[in-house]
Amino acid sequence: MGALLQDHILTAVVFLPTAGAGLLLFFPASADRAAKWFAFAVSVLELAISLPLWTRFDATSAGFQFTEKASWIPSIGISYALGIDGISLLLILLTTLLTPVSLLFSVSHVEKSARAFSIAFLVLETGMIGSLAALDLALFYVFWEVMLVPMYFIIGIWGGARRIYAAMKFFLFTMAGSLLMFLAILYLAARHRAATGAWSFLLADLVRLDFPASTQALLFFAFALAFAIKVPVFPLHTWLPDAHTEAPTAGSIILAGVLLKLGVYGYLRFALPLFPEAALRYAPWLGILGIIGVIYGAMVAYAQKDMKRLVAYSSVSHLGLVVVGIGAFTATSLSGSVLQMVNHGLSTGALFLLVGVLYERRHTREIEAYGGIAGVVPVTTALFLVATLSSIGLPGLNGFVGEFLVLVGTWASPHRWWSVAAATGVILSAVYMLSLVQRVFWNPLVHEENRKLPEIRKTEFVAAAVLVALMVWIGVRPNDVLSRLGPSIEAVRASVAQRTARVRAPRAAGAGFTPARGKEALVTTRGGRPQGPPPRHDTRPRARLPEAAP
Amino acid sequence: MTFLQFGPEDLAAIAPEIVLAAMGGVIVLLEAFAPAARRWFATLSLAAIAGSLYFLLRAPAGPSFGGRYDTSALALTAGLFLGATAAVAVLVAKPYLERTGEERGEFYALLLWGHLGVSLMTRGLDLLVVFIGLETLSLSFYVLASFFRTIEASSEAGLKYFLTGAFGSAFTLYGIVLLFGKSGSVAIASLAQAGIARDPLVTLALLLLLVGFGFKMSLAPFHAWAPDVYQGMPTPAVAYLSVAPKGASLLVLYRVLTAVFQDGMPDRFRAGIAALAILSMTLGNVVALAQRDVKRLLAYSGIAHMGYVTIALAVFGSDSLAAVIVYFFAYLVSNAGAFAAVAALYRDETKPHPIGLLAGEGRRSPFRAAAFALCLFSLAGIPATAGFIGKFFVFKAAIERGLYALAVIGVVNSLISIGYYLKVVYVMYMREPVEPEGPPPLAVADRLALSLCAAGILVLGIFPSPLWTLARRAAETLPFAFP
Amino acid sequence: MIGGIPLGDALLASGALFLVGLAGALLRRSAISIFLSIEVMMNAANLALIGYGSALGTREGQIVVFFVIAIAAAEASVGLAIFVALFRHKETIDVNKINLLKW
Amino acid sequence: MNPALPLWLVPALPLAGFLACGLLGKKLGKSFVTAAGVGSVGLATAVAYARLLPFFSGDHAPVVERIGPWITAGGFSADLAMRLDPLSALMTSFVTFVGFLIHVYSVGYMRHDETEAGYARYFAYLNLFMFSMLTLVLAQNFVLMFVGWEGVGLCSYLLIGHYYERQYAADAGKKAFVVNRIGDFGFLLGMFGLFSLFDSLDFDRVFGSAAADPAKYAPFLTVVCLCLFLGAVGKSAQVPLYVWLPDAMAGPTPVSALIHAATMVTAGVYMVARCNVLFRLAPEAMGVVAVIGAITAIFAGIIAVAQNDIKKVLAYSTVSQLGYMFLACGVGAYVAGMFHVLTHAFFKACLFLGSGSVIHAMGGEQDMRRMGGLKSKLPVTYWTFLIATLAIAGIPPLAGFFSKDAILAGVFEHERYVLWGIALFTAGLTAFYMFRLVSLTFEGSFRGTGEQEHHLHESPPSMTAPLVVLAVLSFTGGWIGLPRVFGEGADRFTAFLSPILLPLASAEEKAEHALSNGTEWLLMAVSVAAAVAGLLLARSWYVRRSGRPAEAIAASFPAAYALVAEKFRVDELYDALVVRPFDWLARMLWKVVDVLIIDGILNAGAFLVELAGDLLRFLQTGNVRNYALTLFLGLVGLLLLVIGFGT
Repeated sequence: MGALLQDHILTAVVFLPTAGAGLLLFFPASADRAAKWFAFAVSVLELAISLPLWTRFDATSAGFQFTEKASWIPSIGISYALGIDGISLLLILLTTLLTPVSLLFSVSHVEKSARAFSIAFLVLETGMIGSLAALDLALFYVFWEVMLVPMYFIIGIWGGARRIYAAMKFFLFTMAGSLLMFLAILYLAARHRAATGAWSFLLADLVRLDFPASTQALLFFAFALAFAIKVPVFPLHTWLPDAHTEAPTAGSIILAGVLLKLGVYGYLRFALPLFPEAALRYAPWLGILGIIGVIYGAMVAYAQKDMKRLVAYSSVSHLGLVVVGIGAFTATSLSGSVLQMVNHGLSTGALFLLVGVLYERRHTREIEAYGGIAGVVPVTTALFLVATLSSIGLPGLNGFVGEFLVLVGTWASPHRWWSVAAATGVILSAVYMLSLVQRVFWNPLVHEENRKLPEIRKTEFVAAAVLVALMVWIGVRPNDVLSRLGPSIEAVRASVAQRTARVRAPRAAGAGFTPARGKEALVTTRGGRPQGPPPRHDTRPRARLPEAAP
Repeated sequence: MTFLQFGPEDLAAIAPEIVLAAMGGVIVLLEAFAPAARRWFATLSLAAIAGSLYFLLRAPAGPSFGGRYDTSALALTAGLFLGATAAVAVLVAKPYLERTGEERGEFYALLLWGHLGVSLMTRGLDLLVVFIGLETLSLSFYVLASFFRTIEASSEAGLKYFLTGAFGSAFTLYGIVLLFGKSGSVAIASLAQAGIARDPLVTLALLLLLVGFGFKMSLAPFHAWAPDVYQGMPTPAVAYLSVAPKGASLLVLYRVLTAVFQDGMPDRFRAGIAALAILSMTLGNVVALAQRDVKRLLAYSGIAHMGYVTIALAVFGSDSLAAVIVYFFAYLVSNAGAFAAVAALYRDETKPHPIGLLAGEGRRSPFRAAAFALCLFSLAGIPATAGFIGKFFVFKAAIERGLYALAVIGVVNSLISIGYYLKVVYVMYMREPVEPEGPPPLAVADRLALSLCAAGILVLGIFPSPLWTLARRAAETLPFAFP
Repeated sequence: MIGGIPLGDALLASGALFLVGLAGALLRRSAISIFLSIEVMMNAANLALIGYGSALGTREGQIVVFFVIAIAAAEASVGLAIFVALFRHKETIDVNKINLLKW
Repeated sequence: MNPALPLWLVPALPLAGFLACGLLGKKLGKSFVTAAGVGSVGLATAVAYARLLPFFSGDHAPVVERIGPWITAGGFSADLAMRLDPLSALMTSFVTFVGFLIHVYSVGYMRHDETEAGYARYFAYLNLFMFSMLTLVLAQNFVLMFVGWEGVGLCSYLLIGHYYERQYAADAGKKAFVVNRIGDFGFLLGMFGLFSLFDSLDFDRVFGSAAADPAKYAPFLTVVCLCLFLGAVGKSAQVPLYVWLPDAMAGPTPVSALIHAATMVTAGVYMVARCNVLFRLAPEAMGVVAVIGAITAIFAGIIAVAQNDIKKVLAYSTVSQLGYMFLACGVGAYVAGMFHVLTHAFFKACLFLGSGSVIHAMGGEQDMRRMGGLKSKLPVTYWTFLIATLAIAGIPPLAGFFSKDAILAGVFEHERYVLWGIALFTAGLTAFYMFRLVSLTFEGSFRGTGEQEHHLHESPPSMTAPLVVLAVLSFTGGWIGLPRVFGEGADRFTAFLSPILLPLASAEEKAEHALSNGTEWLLMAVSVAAAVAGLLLARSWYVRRSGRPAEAIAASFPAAYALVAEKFRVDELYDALVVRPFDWLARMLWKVVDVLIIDGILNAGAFLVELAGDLLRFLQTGNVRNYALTLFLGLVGLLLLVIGFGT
């Protein structure tokens, strides 16, 4: 058994929740409380068995680890291939962490058919982890879509007033994106067959394919659309505020904490390596959309009157920054983006959780219904404050590290002005988050009913405190995380670099850059649009290229 | 002149159908002389279906009746498909008829005979046999459609099905005749003649067949009968009619077209089929959005699905035939399951089946609702369900053949379809019950049927490999001169 | 050749017959006449079968015809039964008046 | 150096205090909070001086203590490392000391009128501030400095909003943070620029390589320095970002003394001085610094004249004095600037604490028009306040005189005569409004209500003691930096601090041309004259003629007076130019772009599909003849398609 777990730890991590859900089916529908606690126990066990991934992860290797491979539909080369690198490791752990947190919160707040809720949640966890661990595109797609169904139910059954609309919107948006990706995957496999005579959906095989620019562009768009909707990138973001706002607290935590990240993850894991030239040709658009997201999301968030909606739009802003980092595509900005995904998961997760705490007591999300409650619920206030500070990137907390790395990394890319534009988010985030804090916790206490607002419960407190602790930890010791990230990031860049080498090489040489500059140039000259860095950029002294790929 | 030769191996080959015919007769006689035996009819029918499958498995390899009757892996696979459908229909029928107080032997008998007809269609290598099968099926189901004599809607369904059906058969027949005229024989194999494909009359004949069998598939624009008939017909019969004959018809088309188009399907013809596919997908899905009656909704969903699977006919090739087979198995578990759920969820058969009536079933009758939802998700093609696998192989075939436009239209359509599938789910799970009196108590047979379908959906959805291998083996029995 | 009638003429006649039946089926309003028109279409097919059969010198044609006639008879019986059943409800078999199931 | 007492202990101790007060304070009560809050800072001070004294006496060689790597990603890396050099030593010395005094003072000030929770919160934040400030000054690289930089901003935000249930306090706190964030935006960009230039944000590497090869970097440094300076402008409340500081007075008075007078607001000056190498390579940037400083100095000075809230006057005076410091840095007189930072810390802290003691005595009253004649009631407060006032006014031989004189001399020395004139005028102005304040508050007769008068009392020793100490320092603090005219080596301060002015490899910097003694004497005389003039004018107007001349002037130029009294309506301006447009745009983006356009398009698409369905379903007429017809038409269409295809 132990040995088995050793070899198939990923399989165990992926399917343990579903197994738990299966057991839940045998619970009597009346045993709600038991079901909730059981689900929580399962998710904690899940967290426990996922920790070895962190401890046994070899931070020095760039390759995929804990890999497993078995053929699934051999005749057409679909295989059950799992494996993780630093990027997926972080997001998987984020998932296994946020799930128990959400379930712990729900223990005291989900009444209506809690058994079904728990089942949906555990299945959802399998879907998320599966798509983070899958190395076969067909397998990935299956997990990717499987996530939708439980989330649809979670929003639609346990959600707020406009939950039906929100659930439908969520489902259709995501589906709309992924269907074209589905065709693109089939096309890739077909091309692989045409090229090698053998079917395969393995990422490792498909990355070897080469396409003419136009084809590559189409395929890239098919993938990018799916991921952009999930992220979400402006202007495809409008499903998010509705879904996040109407979902039950636990659902919002997972939505913001994990589901959004899958968009970025998919882009990093699949779109980039598969279509490097197209990806880098259109990277500028990505960056610009990201910047729009940062500013637009922040401003719209500022205009909100509903706490959850505000936090939801703040996600648009934060993910925008992540996208900028991806678009800039320097090692630093990429590390920053991935770290920022984790940070956003923690901070926004905590924010949604605490908003949920208030909501469960007053049953309104209207900001106006609160105000001046800091004295009534000091602990909640303190936790909310920390989460806010983390979310606006206060140094010493996790948010800052990610934000800073993204920006400094972007600055090192040829798209220097992105970094300037995106840095305005530093100001804007303070504007909307602090005004939220002020309007909810500070200011005169006008609504008498708030005087008797009950303080946060133990379960809720534990759930939130865990997140806060992690915020501090990552803020103080970011290298624990970054060290596991580095090689994987470099691997992504390296794969892109060597696959686009022939496009770049002549230009880099011809332009007579220093080797370092050449590598920098990689970021833009790819895709045939030679866009040398600005002149002062060239004369810029560079002892060594910070982003040099090994 | 080898038409009437008849030997023991021929008897063994036809034994499966004989069993069905005989059991139908037995049931009718029992109905007439020993009505007390009624409660055994369902069991007897299942036995007959099992028996015919048994004989089908035992059937000697190699052509029988001088190569006019198929015993190949293809026939076997088709037999499995049909048998499973019939079994589900019978399981659903028992409690259904008990509830409606119409448990009469004719129903089972006609079901078995219809089943017999369909299997003749799938096994006939001779257009006459196919036509006879087609008519046997039609005649039985004309009657089944108007089974509820007391309900006007039922009789009307019967009339409509009868008139349109007869109309369609006329086209089919004329097509057969023309082919006979060109090939000199009604044996499908005899169509495999050089140059025959370019004969305009043959093209006309093929189009006539396309119309006739497209009608049976309820493929737009030959679909108009389906919604009305499904609505008026007893639900268990629909569960069969909406699945089995469609598969059989497409199989027949495949047989004929493979024989005629020795060196690939000409583009003009492919264009025609593609047009049917697009029309069927789009019309079916768009109109389904506007339906208020579950059975009509499923009828339009069926029309749309025939559109998807017709893509595979347009692709035309061994792999795409395999894809068709996989698709139909998936469609069997999903669609028959859906109708089984409908049968189990509605109490009053004299009224229509508005979706709104399902409100709150998610909590009131969790098992049925869950099974129904699963079927719907499968029909919508959500991964890890059989429906996804079906779509997967069809679209894969299309992409391989380079029919990208068809594939894109297909996925856009499946996006639209989610609209109405989710509408049903939402009514069941996210609305409070409207009428105090819930659905009828859940019968064992219903539970069994639903569990089988649900299990089928998940198993096929997660472990499709064996089915695909089987389908490949079956498909290879058709003489494709090209990949 | 059917007793001196060339195949072409036979086919022509059959085609004409088919179209006549088709027209009837599309234009008549009484279920019975529609069904009769359909029978005409089938008989057109029979005519063509005979023609082809004799032209090709095979008996298959005629054999098929027998089956078709039998099937047509069966259809007629079923059809008439259905008409009666419906007539009990509506006192008419004018298909324009039979549209309970629609949309 | 003393390995037993690592530098990181200095910020770590207040951090511990913060955790203790924050987590346990509410439970364990006020005495625990007092012990933990004040004790931790006291310890920190002790540790700091244990390190500082040997350093002062030693050779002032910079000490860098690396704790370990902090952020390492891609090509970027930043360490956790502390730096002890003359500059940070200077800052640490008075931050810890003044900070400690103010903690002591706070005990007396906050103890009574605060709940357990509020008291604990207050000290927790105050300790957190000490931690951040010490991190800021001791940091060895820009990133770590930024940690402190934003940390102090946070604490200022929290402490301004200490009375969070008062709308204006909450507003002021938010305003402070947001405006500071605008500055931090610049700071960040500056850091990015530096990193792309030097591939490091470590002070030694950045300044070292800059000094080593100025020609190479000079072209890019102007922009970088301006970005950094934007950060300083925000943090040190310079024009145009000074608006938050006056509002910050909403916080408890000790906070104003510590954060908004003595320490945090000087962080900007410290940062500029820290980066002097870079600034010296960017003359344009330095020009900007000088001009902004001068403008701020006089602008805030003028506003201060017309304020009646005792703390507001001090606030604007702080802004003005900070402008002075930047002026000094701008003209290259970094040492003078830092000198003024030091002395200003003493007397401005003293002034604020004094005003706190007054407000305490007046039961929260802050309007000087309701005070007067407190001299007799609050003797200690009065005398300490007076000393501090003389110091800020620049009356020799008090601290302020020397630092201010050093600045004026520096400006004159670099031939920036206009700026010098402005500075001189500001000096006089300072003396004037400060003595206006003293006169209105302490001289004359009491103008408050009866029961206010009844409550008047001198503050407890825990409050007066710090006052006395600070008064002494305001008196003597300047003697460490006597001008050269008092003999060679008299200016020990310059000698101590000069190592921070790294020599630049390129000779482009012109050598220190010293002023002749005569000129220097003259300058002193002039500045003293200006100060005395302002002083006398104020006394004659407000003591002898109890403010009538002022009223007369106000009456004769109502518009001008109103403008000044209303602080030139800058807040209103910003509100109209920035805040309201921002609100409008935000709402617009939400309601129009998000809801109307994007969702509108999507919903319209969905609606059209549904509509199509609703229309098409009527094709299903229910009449079987139409079904047959469609079947036939389908056949025809198929025929046409198949036959027509290709042809």
